[in-house]
Amino acid sequence: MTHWLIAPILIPLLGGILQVVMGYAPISLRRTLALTITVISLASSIVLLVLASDDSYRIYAFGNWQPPFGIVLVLDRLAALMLALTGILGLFCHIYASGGADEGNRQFHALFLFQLMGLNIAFLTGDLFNLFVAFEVLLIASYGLLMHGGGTARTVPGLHYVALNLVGSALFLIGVGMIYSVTGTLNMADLAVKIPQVTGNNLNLVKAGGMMLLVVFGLKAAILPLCFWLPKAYARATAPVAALFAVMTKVGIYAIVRVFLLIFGEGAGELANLGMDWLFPLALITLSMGVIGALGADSLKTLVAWQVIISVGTLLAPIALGSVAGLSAALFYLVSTTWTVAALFLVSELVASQRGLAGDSIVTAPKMRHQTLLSVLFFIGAVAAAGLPPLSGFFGKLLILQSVEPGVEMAWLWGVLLVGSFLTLIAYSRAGSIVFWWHVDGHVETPEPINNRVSISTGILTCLTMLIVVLAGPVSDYTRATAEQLHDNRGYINILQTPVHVPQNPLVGESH
Amino acid sequence: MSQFAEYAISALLLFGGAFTLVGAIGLARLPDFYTRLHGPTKATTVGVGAIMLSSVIYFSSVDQGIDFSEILITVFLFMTAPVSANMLAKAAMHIGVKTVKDTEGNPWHQ
Amino acid sequence: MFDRLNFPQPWLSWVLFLTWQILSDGVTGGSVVLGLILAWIIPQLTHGFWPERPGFKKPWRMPAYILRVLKDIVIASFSVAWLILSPRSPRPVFISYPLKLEHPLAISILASTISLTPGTVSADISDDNKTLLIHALDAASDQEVINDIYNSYEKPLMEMFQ
Amino acid sequence: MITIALYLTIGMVTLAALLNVYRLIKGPDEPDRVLAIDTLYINAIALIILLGITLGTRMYLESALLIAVMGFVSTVAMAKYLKRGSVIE
Amino acid sequence: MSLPLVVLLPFLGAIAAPFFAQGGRTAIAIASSVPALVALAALFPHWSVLAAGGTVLDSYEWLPILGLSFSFRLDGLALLFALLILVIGLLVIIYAHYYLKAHENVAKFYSLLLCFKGSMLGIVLSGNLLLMLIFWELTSLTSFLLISFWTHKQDARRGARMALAVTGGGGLALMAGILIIGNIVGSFELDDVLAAGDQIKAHAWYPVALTLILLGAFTKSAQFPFHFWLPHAMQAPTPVSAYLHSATMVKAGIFLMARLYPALAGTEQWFYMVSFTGMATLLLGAYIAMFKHDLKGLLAYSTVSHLGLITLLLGMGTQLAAVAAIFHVINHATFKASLFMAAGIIDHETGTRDMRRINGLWRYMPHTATLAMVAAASMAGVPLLNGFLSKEMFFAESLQLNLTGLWAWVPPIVATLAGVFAVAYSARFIHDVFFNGKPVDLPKFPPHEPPRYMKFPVEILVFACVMVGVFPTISVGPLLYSAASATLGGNVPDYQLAVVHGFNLPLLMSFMAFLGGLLMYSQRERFFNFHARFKEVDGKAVFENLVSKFVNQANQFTGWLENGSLQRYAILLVVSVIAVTAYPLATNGFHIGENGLSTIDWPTGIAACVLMVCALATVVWHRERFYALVLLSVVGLIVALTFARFSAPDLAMTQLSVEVVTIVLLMLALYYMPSWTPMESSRTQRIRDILIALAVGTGMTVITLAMLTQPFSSISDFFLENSKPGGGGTNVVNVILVDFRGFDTLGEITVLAIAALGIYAMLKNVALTPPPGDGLGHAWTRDHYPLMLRQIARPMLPLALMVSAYIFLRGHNMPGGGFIAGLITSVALILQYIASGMIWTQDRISFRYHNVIGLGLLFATIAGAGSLAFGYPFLTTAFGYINWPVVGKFEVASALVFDLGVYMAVIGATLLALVSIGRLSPHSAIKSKQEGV
Amino acid sequence: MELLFALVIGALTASGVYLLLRARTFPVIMGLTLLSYGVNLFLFASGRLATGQQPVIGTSANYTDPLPQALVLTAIVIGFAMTAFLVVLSLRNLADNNNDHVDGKREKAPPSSKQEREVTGK
Ligand code: NA
Ligand code: NA
Repeated sequence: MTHWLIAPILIPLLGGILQVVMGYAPISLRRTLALTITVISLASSIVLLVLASDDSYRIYAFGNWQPPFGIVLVLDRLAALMLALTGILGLFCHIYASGGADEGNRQFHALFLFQLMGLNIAFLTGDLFNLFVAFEVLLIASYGLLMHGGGTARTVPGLHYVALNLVGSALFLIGVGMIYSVTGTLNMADLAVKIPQVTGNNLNLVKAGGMMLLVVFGLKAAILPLCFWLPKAYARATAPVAALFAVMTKVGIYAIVRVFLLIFGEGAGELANLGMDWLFPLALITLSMGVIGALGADSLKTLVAWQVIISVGTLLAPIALGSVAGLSAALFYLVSTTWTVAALFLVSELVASQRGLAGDSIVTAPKMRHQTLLSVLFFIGAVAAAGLPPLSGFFGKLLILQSVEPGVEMAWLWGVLLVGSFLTLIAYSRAGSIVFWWHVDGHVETPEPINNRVSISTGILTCLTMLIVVLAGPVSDYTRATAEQLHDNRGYINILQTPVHVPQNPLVGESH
Repeated sequence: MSQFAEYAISALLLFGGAFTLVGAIGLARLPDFYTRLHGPTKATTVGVGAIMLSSVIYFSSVDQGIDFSEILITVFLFMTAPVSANMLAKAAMHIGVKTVKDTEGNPWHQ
Repeated sequence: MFDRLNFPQPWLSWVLFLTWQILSDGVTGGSVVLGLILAWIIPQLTHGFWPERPGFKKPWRMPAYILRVLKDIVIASFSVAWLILSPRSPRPVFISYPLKLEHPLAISILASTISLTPGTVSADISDDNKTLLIHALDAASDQEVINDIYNSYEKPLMEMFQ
Repeated sequence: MITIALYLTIGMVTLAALLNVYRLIKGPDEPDRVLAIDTLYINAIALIILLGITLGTRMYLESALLIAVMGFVSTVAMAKYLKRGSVIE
Repeated sequence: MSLPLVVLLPFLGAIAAPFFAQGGRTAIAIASSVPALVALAALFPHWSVLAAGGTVLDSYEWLPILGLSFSFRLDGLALLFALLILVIGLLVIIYAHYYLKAHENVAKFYSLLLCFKGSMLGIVLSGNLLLMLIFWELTSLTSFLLISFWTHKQDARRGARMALAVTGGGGLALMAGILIIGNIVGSFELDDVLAAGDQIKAHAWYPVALTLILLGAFTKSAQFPFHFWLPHAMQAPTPVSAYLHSATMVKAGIFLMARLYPALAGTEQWFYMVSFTGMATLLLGAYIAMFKHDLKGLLAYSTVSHLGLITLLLGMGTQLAAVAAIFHVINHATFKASLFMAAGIIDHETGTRDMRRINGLWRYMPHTATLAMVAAASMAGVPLLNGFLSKEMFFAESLQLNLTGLWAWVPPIVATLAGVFAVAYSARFIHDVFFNGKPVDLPKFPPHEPPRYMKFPVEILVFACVMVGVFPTISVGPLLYSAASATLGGNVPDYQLAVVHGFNLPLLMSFMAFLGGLLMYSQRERFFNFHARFKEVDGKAVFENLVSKFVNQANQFTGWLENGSLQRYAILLVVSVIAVTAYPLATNGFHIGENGLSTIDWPTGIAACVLMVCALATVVWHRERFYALVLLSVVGLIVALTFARFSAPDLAMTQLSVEVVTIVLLMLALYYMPSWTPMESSRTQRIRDILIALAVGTGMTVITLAMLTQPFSSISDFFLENSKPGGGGTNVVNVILVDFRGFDTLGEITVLAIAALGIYAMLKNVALTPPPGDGLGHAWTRDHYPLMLRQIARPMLPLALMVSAYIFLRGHNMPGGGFIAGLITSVALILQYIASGMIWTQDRISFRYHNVIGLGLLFATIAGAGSLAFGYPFLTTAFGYINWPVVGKFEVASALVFDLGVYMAVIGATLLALVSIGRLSPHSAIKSKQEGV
Repeated sequence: MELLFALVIGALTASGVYLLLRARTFPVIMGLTLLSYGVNLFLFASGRLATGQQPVIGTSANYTDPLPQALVLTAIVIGFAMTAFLVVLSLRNLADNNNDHVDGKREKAPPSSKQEREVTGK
């Protein structure tokens, strides 16, 4: 058992604790420490990525209790991919934030690190209830981050976000309760073993429980009709926070992939492919709604927030169809879209910072400073987001289109995705040309100069899309192997057989 | 269990139950807030105290050891009940709840 | 916080020690040791929260007082029960009781006693701690109640505290 | 005998609780309601103790202790809210 | 390696160009020429292979899963287009050097131009259809940026967006088509696709694929009905128009059709779709060109028309027609590029492009006029110029179509008619600009010849027109043959490139077109008047209106759905749950499991009834907030009793303590809020909500009933067995919390900690005005801290700490534990705050709650991490029994340290949260100001 | 007993959902609290109902399932943290927007009490 598995959790946890305790230390010191922690955490995620690429499953049994009894972390390709994705995203968001957005309250870095911790737990855990706990950790941190910074605009969306997620948590618990009440276990591998054996009236109980989980994950992923909390909440959050949130919907998608493929996958007997017939049409409707929202957006951040929803629909449609190729394509797209959307949030914030009262609204305003840099970054982001070549979004969409087997689903997916891309293109070109090209005479703002941390982190995050293009081969190989690994859940189930030490204690004294 | 213990327990239980009930009847029946305040502060507290005592005796007579934890709770209740009553009376005076007509004297103006 | 190795509030330590023994599963070596530790450490932590000294002059009179109050409580209960259950409607009265006690703790104890005993509830204490407002459930006259309280409770308390 | 007494007592306490709820709903003023819930807390202590005797276990004693503490604090807080609005100030 | 180099060099040049900008305009122009020169040099050695009918292939793996490779392929067709792109590109650079004004962003211009050039080369040299698609869309993007180069012009921005929408959208169709082709063939490699023509054409999906691919081609090549974007793209600087909109980008669609000719052409569908589209475009473009007063507008529509001509030729499906098409690609590129450049010169020198103002320029710039006139003559199809040759071939082919009956007349008539228009607008270009009286009101007057070398590119191109026109075989013969061979897959028909093929029907058609055209031009006023009857539609405005309409409707639709109401979102969520679970639950019905029902004892029954009544009462009286709060706390109390009743002492205690803290918290908040909620929802709304609530309630009842009555076994036997021997405690729930599932607990206290930190942060600098009195009109009472309460609060703290210690220490073996202990301590401290106030209490607390939280988390983490030192996983507990004199045997367990962490975290978090709210109260605020706290 | 328990959970969730759908923060918070009571009881019930079988080794002959109890304990704590956050967020909302609506409306502040309502005749 390698202790590396716990690194991406423990490191941010300790870093967060340190931040809590040193609340009154100078901000530069806290910044440096927090960034160091993020870097180390990312490094550990990379180690896990390397470890996972040998196609084996690694488990970490907390408290030395053998699964299914104790909580285990399970490292497979998917988990490692999500960790690395989040780690990289987190690092650049964090650097951006350290350019000044972290000021205002002393809790920012603690919340940020706890957020990373929650995300990392969610990706690693092999226990259904622990997944709930992970969700709560990342949610509560996200609430805090969402409310970070001044202004009154984010309160109402924040309220909606929190309240709905509270309902979501309640549903999660009900779902877990229903599943536990039939199977008597919480370990995901064990559930994968027990669910196919469910019979009779219990089937409906598990089915309803599973569907409830799907709704919960759907809420996190922002599937229609559960997506309306997102645009305003994201659009009004501080940029690095909104950028980090780009991965939050992906947690919902991750959970759907993890839980439904493993537990309600093809081998789940009567419960096989539970909910997927709901998911596919919903994904397409989500995609369409996202496009309509993007088209009607009145500010850059709102546009990007709807882009988040577009990508959710785009991701879930092939996942719902259940093929290895589709899943692989979705994972490829997921990497691309997460970073791209995050970068666009950062760019939008920079634009807003240069335009005074006009902010990031899609209206004409006097010329802004740093026009060239910002417009280039926005252009790159928009091209990647709209799925135009030569950037990574294009490859993701191409892979998704190609993954569908001929049939009715193909017609729908192709139609919606292509028309959606076309309208997204119009939305971005409209927004970009109004904001960057169309100037009215007037007072040119003289904002604070953009500092290096901010511009460099935005620049790199934006250009990661190019890196994906260059490494398209290896990345797609990895996602392909991930999809294959996910589709054969025997490997995951085998973790139950991992010879963990006998449940005993290093220091057991006499037992009474 | 000794016969005496059994009698004592039963008696205490019935006493306690009866007083708890009387306190509640008072709360339900008495005409204004201030009169209702009397029931719980005294009768109910005493009633619960008796039930606690019966519990002490019960467990002492079935188990080997003696455990007075219930007494602690009772003491606590006796200590706090007047304070609760005081606070509630102050709140009632603040709000100016109605008193029965033939009440002599007046609550203070808060 | 642990600037002293002594017991800042010895009587509190005693109470705590005894409480611990009651809570513990029988008095054992372990419970005594732990009780001592807690009896020392907790007052250290909390003595700031109890700034006034209790001001007992004759604390040994307390048990007798408590016993008397207990007796009164039981009797009081019966009379209140009777009042509650009887069809006659009670004649409540608000009484302003002139306090002679000065120590806040003593006043509190008196007020509590009044609340626990026959037909009276301490409704309020005046801002200057000179007057106690008592609500009597069924009283013939103010003065009777005042005298009764003074003789039964305030006087013994004054002896204890002054 | 104890069993019968126990059942009778439980019955009386339950009835008492019902009467408290009656007062709680009837009011008419907020202090009445708080008084009712305060009494309900004390009844709950009695019920817990009686449950313990019925089951022959002391496992629930601490729950009773907690109800006493929490009931008190809750009553005090509510009373303070009624007269000061601000519970902690 | 040379082929990828050819494509990539311009991109490298684009990156490098801005660095040369400092060296001045000449430096950057020279630097920008380098890639093309190198590319030409790199292509030259391959000629021998191509001339022999071979192909050159250079392939690297890229995204094998997708079938995308970095593969480049050079054959005759590719070479022809590559040469056009490179050579005309070079000329455009020279031209642009003189064209652009000093203040303009030259670096950006050349960078974009080079990017475009690279993309264009990519299209023609791609050996993989997906790779080609990438470059295809890149040309859309780069041309978008080039058209909008003058971003301050509204027309430029709009034209660019329209061009992007049309060509980018077409690209998406092309993408779909290519994917289908790849699906049919099983490969995207061009070699494979070209070899699989029969397979493709026989496939059921061929019509779909063909339609999609043609959509791509037609949009790019401005074919009817997608032609409208091209004239508006003329808002670009003229070098861009000359390059993109005559020679290269618009030819990409043509190239695509030629490229895939072996794979797709030769079917009826191809014939009808391509030739009719071409015909329509040919006529329409030629007709409109006639009436354009804008020089570039005329050229643009003429381009549309010529693109239609080439498309028509390709659509005819005969081999000779294909050859003619390719020949005309060359010819059109040369004369149209030179014409655009000439138009740019005129614009440059006169300051306008309006032919109604530009007259008689022959007097002012004879040299330019000569060049323009030759090129225009070529456009009109005057003999001895290259335009004539391919047009003759076109006329000839139009006569060869095997259409039945009267239909056979259509192509030649259309061709001749188009020829008439072509002659007419060419005549107009010559006569109306260089003769026709005197200039009217020119912004720059008098115009004169442009700088010497600005004319150089035009000269070259015009020279080429003449050379090809006079010596077709020598000048373009081999290249054309090679390209035609590549297009047709090696089956090149016999054809002759002669200046005159004798007197035949095509020549007659040319003659008629010539006469007709001149006649038409001479009668132009009538035609203008006729045309003026039709209202001119501004495509940009239409497009712009369409987009704004779309945007507005999308905005309204979104706003209507996303109306900012939590009620709406919550209903959606709840109804979703009902929807997805209704079916499984309905199947189950009111199901009672095998275990059946157990009897109800009536105290429990009554308690349950009270709970339900109070829950419903909370709903009924929710508008009187305090009352509802009291009812709510009754519910909480009975829930706690329920836990106790059903064997969960730990839960009962936790529920009780949490409940109180929650109620206090709610009251703290309620202080600032209205104490009363007005009736806001309508009757319908309430009925709807009641129905939803009932559905949820029924569902939960059914689920619970089914669940509770089903037999069950769980992993918990393991916990019961191992709790004592493995976890060292007899309270299994506690052992689960601190050991078996200690990680959950760590997460849980982290949540608590974060919540408190978040609350603290959220309330910093928040100003809330508390009401001066309760809602009933009473001012608040004076006494903040009543005497009796203060007196009882004093002993409560030590006693509560004692009880906490007790609950804490026994937790591992008996109901209790760090969490409950923490809450007891917290509640005792809260009592101090209530009784004695913020300031008094805070003065006596010498630590920051932040630090308590931090330490708590740290303890828990360290307790967990301790085992790492012994090689055991995180959170592995250790315990042992120690026998000391006097004290006796007692247990030491690392889990206790963990629980201590929990204890501290709970205290810190609870108090930080409550105190943060308490701090808002004006009393503490004023006091803390006075006392400097 | 099972039916009774089921009805209790049904009543709690139904009340919770109804309040969740109200237009102001405070009822919503109360609704969520009621909902979480129902959910906690439900999760607790997934280990089935048992009388006097508290999972403390040595205090009983049989033990009820301890795991759901541990889960509910975690859920209670997390629920508390979340509720507290929501409460404070609604305070912040009150401070920022000067009303406690969550239904997207922003009309004039409502009468804050019964009495005021009576006075203004609303
Ligand atoms: Na003219
Ligand atoms: Na209020």
